[in-house]
Amino acid sequence: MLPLILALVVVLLAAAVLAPATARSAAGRPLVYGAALAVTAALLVLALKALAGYAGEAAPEALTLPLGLPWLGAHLRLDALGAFFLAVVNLGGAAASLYALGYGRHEAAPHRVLPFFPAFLAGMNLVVLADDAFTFLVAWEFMSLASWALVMAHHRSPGNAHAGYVYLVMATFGTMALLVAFGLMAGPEGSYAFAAMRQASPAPWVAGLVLAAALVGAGSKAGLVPLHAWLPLAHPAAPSHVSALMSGVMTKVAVYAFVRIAFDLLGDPAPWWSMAVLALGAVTAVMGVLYALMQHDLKRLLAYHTVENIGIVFIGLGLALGFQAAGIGWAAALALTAALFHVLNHALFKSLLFLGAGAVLTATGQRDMEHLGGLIHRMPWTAATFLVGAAAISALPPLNGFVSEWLIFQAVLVSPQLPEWGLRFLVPAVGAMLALAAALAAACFVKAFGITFLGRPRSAVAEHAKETDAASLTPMVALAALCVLAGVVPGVVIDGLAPVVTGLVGGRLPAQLAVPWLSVVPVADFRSSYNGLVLLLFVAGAAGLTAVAVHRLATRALRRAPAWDCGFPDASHTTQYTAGSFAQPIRRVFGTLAFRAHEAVDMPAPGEVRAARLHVRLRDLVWDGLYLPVAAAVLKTADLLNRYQFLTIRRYLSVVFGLLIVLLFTLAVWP
Amino acid sequence: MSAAATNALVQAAQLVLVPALAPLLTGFVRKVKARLLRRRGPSLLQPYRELARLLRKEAVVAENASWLFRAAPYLVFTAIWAAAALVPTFAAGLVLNRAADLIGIVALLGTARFFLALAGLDVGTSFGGIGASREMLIASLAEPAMIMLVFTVALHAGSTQLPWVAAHMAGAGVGLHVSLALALVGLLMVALAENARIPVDNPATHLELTMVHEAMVLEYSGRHLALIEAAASLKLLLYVALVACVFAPWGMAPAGAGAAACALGAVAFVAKLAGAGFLLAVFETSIAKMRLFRVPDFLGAALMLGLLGTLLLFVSRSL
Amino acid sequence: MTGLGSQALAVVLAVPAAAALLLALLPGYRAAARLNVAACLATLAAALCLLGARPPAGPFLHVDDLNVVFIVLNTFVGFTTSAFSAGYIAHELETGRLTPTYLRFYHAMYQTLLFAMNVALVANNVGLMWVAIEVATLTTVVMVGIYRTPEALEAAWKYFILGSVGIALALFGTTLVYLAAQPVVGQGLPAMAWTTLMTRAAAFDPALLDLAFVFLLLGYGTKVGLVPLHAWLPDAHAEGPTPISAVLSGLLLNIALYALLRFKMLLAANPDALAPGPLMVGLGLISVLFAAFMLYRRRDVKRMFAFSSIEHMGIITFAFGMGGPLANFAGLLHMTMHSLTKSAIFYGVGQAAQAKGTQRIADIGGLTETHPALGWGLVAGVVAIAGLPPMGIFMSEFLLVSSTFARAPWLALTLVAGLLVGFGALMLRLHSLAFGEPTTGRSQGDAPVRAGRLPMFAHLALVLAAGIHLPGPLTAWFQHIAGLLG
Amino acid sequence: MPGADFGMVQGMAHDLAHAFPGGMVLVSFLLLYQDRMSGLLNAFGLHALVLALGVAWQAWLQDAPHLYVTAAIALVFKAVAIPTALRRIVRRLKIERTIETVVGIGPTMLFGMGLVALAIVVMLPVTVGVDPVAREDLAFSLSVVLLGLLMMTTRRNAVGQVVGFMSLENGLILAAAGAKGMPLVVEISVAFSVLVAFIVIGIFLFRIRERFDTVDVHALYLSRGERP
Repeated sequence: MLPLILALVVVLLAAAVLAPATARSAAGRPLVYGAALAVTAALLVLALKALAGYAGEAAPEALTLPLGLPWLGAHLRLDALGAFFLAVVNLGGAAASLYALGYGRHEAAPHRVLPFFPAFLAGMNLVVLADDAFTFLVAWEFMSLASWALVMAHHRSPGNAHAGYVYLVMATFGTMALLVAFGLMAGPEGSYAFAAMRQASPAPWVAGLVLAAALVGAGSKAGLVPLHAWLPLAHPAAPSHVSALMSGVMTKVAVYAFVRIAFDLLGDPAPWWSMAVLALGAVTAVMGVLYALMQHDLKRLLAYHTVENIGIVFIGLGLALGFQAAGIGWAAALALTAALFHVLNHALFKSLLFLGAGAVLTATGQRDMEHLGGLIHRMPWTAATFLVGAAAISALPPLNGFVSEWLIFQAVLVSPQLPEWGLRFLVPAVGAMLALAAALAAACFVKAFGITFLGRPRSAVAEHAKETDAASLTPMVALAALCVLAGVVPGVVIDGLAPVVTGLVGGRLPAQLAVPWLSVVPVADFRSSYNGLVLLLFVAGAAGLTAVAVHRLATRALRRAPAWDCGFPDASHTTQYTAGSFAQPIRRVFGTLAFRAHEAVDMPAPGEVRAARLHVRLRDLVWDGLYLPVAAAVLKTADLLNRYQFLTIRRYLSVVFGLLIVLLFTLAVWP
Repeated sequence: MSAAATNALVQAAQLVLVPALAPLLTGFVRKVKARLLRRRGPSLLQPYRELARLLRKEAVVAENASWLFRAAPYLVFTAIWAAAALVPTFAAGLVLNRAADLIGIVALLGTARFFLALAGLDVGTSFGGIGASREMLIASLAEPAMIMLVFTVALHAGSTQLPWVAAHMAGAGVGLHVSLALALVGLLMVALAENARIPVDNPATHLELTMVHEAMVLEYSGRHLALIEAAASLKLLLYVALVACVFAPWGMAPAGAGAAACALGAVAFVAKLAGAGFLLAVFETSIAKMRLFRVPDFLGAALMLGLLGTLLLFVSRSL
Repeated sequence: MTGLGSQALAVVLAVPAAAALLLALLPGYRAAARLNVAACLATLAAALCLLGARPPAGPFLHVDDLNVVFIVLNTFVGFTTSAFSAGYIAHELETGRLTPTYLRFYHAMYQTLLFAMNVALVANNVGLMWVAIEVATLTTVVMVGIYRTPEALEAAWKYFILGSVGIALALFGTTLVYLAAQPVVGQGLPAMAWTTLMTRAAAFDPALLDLAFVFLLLGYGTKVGLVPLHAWLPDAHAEGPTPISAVLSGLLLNIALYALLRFKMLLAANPDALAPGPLMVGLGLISVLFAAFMLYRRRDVKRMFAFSSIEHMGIITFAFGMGGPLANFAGLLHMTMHSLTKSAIFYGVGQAAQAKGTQRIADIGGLTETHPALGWGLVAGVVAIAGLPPMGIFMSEFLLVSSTFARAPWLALTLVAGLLVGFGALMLRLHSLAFGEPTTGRSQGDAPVRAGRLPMFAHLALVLAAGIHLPGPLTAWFQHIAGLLG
Repeated sequence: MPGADFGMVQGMAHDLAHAFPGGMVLVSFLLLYQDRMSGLLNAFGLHALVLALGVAWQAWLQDAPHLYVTAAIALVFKAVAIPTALRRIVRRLKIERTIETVVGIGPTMLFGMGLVALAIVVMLPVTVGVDPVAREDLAFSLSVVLLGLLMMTTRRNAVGQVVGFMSLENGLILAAAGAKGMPLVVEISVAFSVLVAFIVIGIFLFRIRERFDTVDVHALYLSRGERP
């Protein structure tokens, strides 16, 4: 199967190479995106097939190509973990490609998008397949480069150029960190093949360094706080279908990198690893959602939610590490399943949401929620699918987002069995932060959906928006359906993940499809269980019945009238709540702590005829405290050294002379 | 009669009983409050009458309201109904208790709130906005607190399934635990916030700037409003049932018990409701509503109680 | 077979020499440019023959695994550069920056330079190599000053003086090496021939070798452009004609480094000699860090890439200083990849500067909009030079950093920090060069001829190919040399 | 080697072989001491002369005829041609007759002493393998080289620096000649003469009056916008 997969990836690369030729012609878009769609769909099928095979204890496939390092070759391998992420990658890829068939029509600079889109997909696929450090890093950085080029597609706007720059530098920083990790694992004689690394058992401190490096490397790509700074800049800057890929899929590839290193290559974890990962994950989750609440740019808000969800995933991974260190296999399996499940879920609903945002963007040309509103009337389908996505990401039953977070909570509840006191105390606190993040996410998406799609239009463009084309809608509907499906019959996903989890932590969850009524029973019957199907049927059925009953037995009379609004209805759309005003209470509560938020009201004196203004200043503490100082230090050093460039020749000669004398002297006094 | 069948029956009974009793509880609380204020107050059945009246009235909907606005009341009501149907009231054996554990119940309430808040934003009035944004603020603090309390209880009982929790609590093994006491206090605080009671919110006020829940549903009328009112009282009953089930599971009929036990359980439950309603009324009349931005401190305290509860639990466990 | 080899070697040396004389006499720049290209092509062909057939080592000339690679590289880049310069020069004439008389001189000097570099590479004699490198330096000095603007003259003069001192120090080192060899090998030519030196090195007086290496490192290090001996390099690159900048960065630095390598091999072959590693590692690291920071304040595009050359020379020196099969392999690979990539970048930069009529980075903007092929080519080049995959430099940096980490984490961390700092600067400038609002620039004359673009893409294609798949023989040669380098 | 009374010749040979390099070091100090242009050029002529003698002596000692060529070059080119050329340049370009030094003569001399000491300390232990003549020869030539560099870095005038460079390079030739049987010495000395010629011509062509960097570097970078 692996050769076939490779062939498909090569097709993607070929499409990337041929794209520039067709990019400017009308045929270019359908050709490239059509090819991408076909390939990713095929890859998705193959990946699922492989995953099913591994459930049947099939051995992982591997092969070596005469590429890359001459004496090593390019090792490729497809195991359960790889297959799962391959499926995630190509699911998102297929959705984005299909969407782009329609969305691409509005692209201003197709020649800057078409060549890099398939390359990006190919890069992500290769990362998941790579089985030696060199191939992995090549694929990894290739992925970064392609996505950077896509971010720079609309390079005219200065914001994007800055975004691209920060992104590329951070990406390379991450690559370097991964390089460090691999270098430490490979040892001086450079055994770069993953197989060799699995065999090697590094010293504890080396392993610790590797984990730290992996956390930095993968985290900077996934968007862990404080390495997230590039993400909310870069993801929105790209065309929407690319944003969907970057947020929904590429961050997952980063998660894959961490899982591969921490669980597969690195051997037995130490307890403090899980503390580090847990703490980072929790901080990331809460900070991410708080950042998101402060945004009124729709796509940036979504990007910050990616940060939040990555935090949730890492909480799951941290728990898994902790349980594995304590040797509680089944609990580790539970936590890891939860994390991977959330990976899939986030890929589903974040892609969906970004596609929706793209639809809004094409329909109105607006990303700023303050200029949107009332779109539910103009774009019913987009609104409906976006609503599903919003409910899913807010972890509301019976949708998929809830299931994974519920599983993580179940894992948190196992914490008393952990031996370390530190972890015992940390885990419940992390659970609280997770709950806080989930609740805030709900608030944030009430804002996102309510301000964008509900209420009255806040601008002419929003008033005359048109529903997007079918090609764009199809993937959104499909993703929404998948969100519901994964929430209603989570057993399928959990059982599908079983081989992956077994391969990594030894244990696995009990087979869920055997449980009556498709309930989910992660640990034991008496402990906890959940059944999304029943909830869905009950709520839907009961709601329908109630509606029918009320309409029948009571009245169905309905009168349309102006809004009541306590008797003071105002026609002007400016009287509505805005995104900013919606977030104001939360800003008041959390903002001072998280953003040094500062509000100043500029109230005109009585009799003065000008609008009162509310100025809000938010500082990004991470940016101020970490990135700006580093940049300043670098520039200062540059200025300092720059003086050396303006000496006279005689002084340069003196430098040479001095160096010579120093060397001779050392040689003279050398023992 | 097989256990499954009895469970099904019990479940059915509960499905009917819960919405039926909810308005009564609300009426009872109002009555007691009026009494405490030396008023005669409306009759216990007044809430039923109001519901009936609203149901018969025609619904007036703003011109620009979307389908969401009209669908929300049904969703909210049924979501809360489902949640309430899953909390053992008079008997533990519920056939549906597999569907959602304690966390699931909390999340169901979250779903209801989510759609209600959206509905508040739908018409695009300032009051709807105020209500929605404040509601979400309170929720974003109340939910984590609730989850922490759930943790305390669940870690204690080794389960998040309410019947098991109830059984564990009723069992002999449970002494008087500090952590449980903390959990109880915290749960009561969250319950007050979630049900928009004094001191967090005032169900009776229409002074715009102080109201939260009422502002959110300001645009509703007729049958929609009826459903929302019903849902509100249902929610109150749910929390009472929850507290009762976890901290006072006495008299509750165990799974698969006979009719007599169920009847006894029902009586016990009604008694619990009455007691809770009375306490609530006394509390509400004896305390003033707090400013909105004091609410975070209030709920933060609840959250801290929950966290403290879990940690103390570890300590006591390890001793 | 060897007969063919010796003939090829003869051609490699004779053709440039003859061409130099011819071009000095030949008027008319079109014919001259064609002849220039043709001569380079012939040399390249002969060099390629050398790959197959090695001549026997003579007293003065020899070809072995190490220098054969560099001969081919040298002649190849020389050829592509001549092709590029044909177009470049035409434009310079139109804009009147150069006159036909100067052009005649230019072409003659170009061939002389190639000749000198080839001699330096194939020289089997320490003294001969020294002379050749000096000649090469002098020719480049003249070429740098060819525009005769005050800046150009000042740059040439700086280069000349610092270079001469370097040459002097190198000569002293060479004498010391001879003195070390003489008691063992005996007087006369054998005591200066690489072939004999390498075989007998073990018996030399180690202390004398150490002393010699100090002088050689300073002498040839000046040519390599190691900080703090680099002062001449940025100006020389910035002020000369772009083809010369390309040859300087791509080839001359390599030649000097090649000389250093030879001597390092000598020391490596002697067990008691103090390992030159720490010295080279130190200078290399200093160069990387210094150049990385210097990149930030550059406003002249050619000067910026000159500093990037310093950075890469530092990386290579660091690699050889670290030693060990992996690091040495990385160093050799990096040398090759860097000269290909950097010359390609200079081709691109030269055309960009001509297209926009300025070398100020601020005035060159949005190239991907105005000149898509050129712009994207430049992007690819900078991406390659910044060490991003799938280009070849990534492979060497990967090997270097990862192998260093297992041995000396702190050194590796410092190196990585330097690389990142440099990367930041390069990308900052790349964004303003290739993207953003296109600038019209102060373009006088028409856009540069298209043919000039071919060499750039040829080089980039090679670098890409090497990054994806390294041909077997090359790997074998490098591994062999890496072993010898110790 | 021809000659009957081997020992005496041997001894005298050694003495002379010491004498010339030692003399060069002395003359280098003399160069450092000069503060007037004319005196400097004369002193340099002397320097080259001593070099020529030394090389010639080495030629006789090693009976290596090609070294006579080197000696001749040194004599004709360095001792006569270059100084006269420089004198004419000084007159033509009206270069001021005093030599501007960076640090005073005294400290320079002291530093020079230190350099000589360093050279000897570095050289002598190193070259045990080599025969004694070459040893001393090397030690002296290294000091000459270092003194030449010192001169280049402490003189502000172009001419002063050129003279420093040429004295440095004399030291190199001395070392090369001292290395027994070293080939290519002639070629090397020729190459160096070319180099020196270039420098002198450069001074003349580019009208570099006072310093190498007479072109105001500061203004120049401003014009390139390189100066921050």
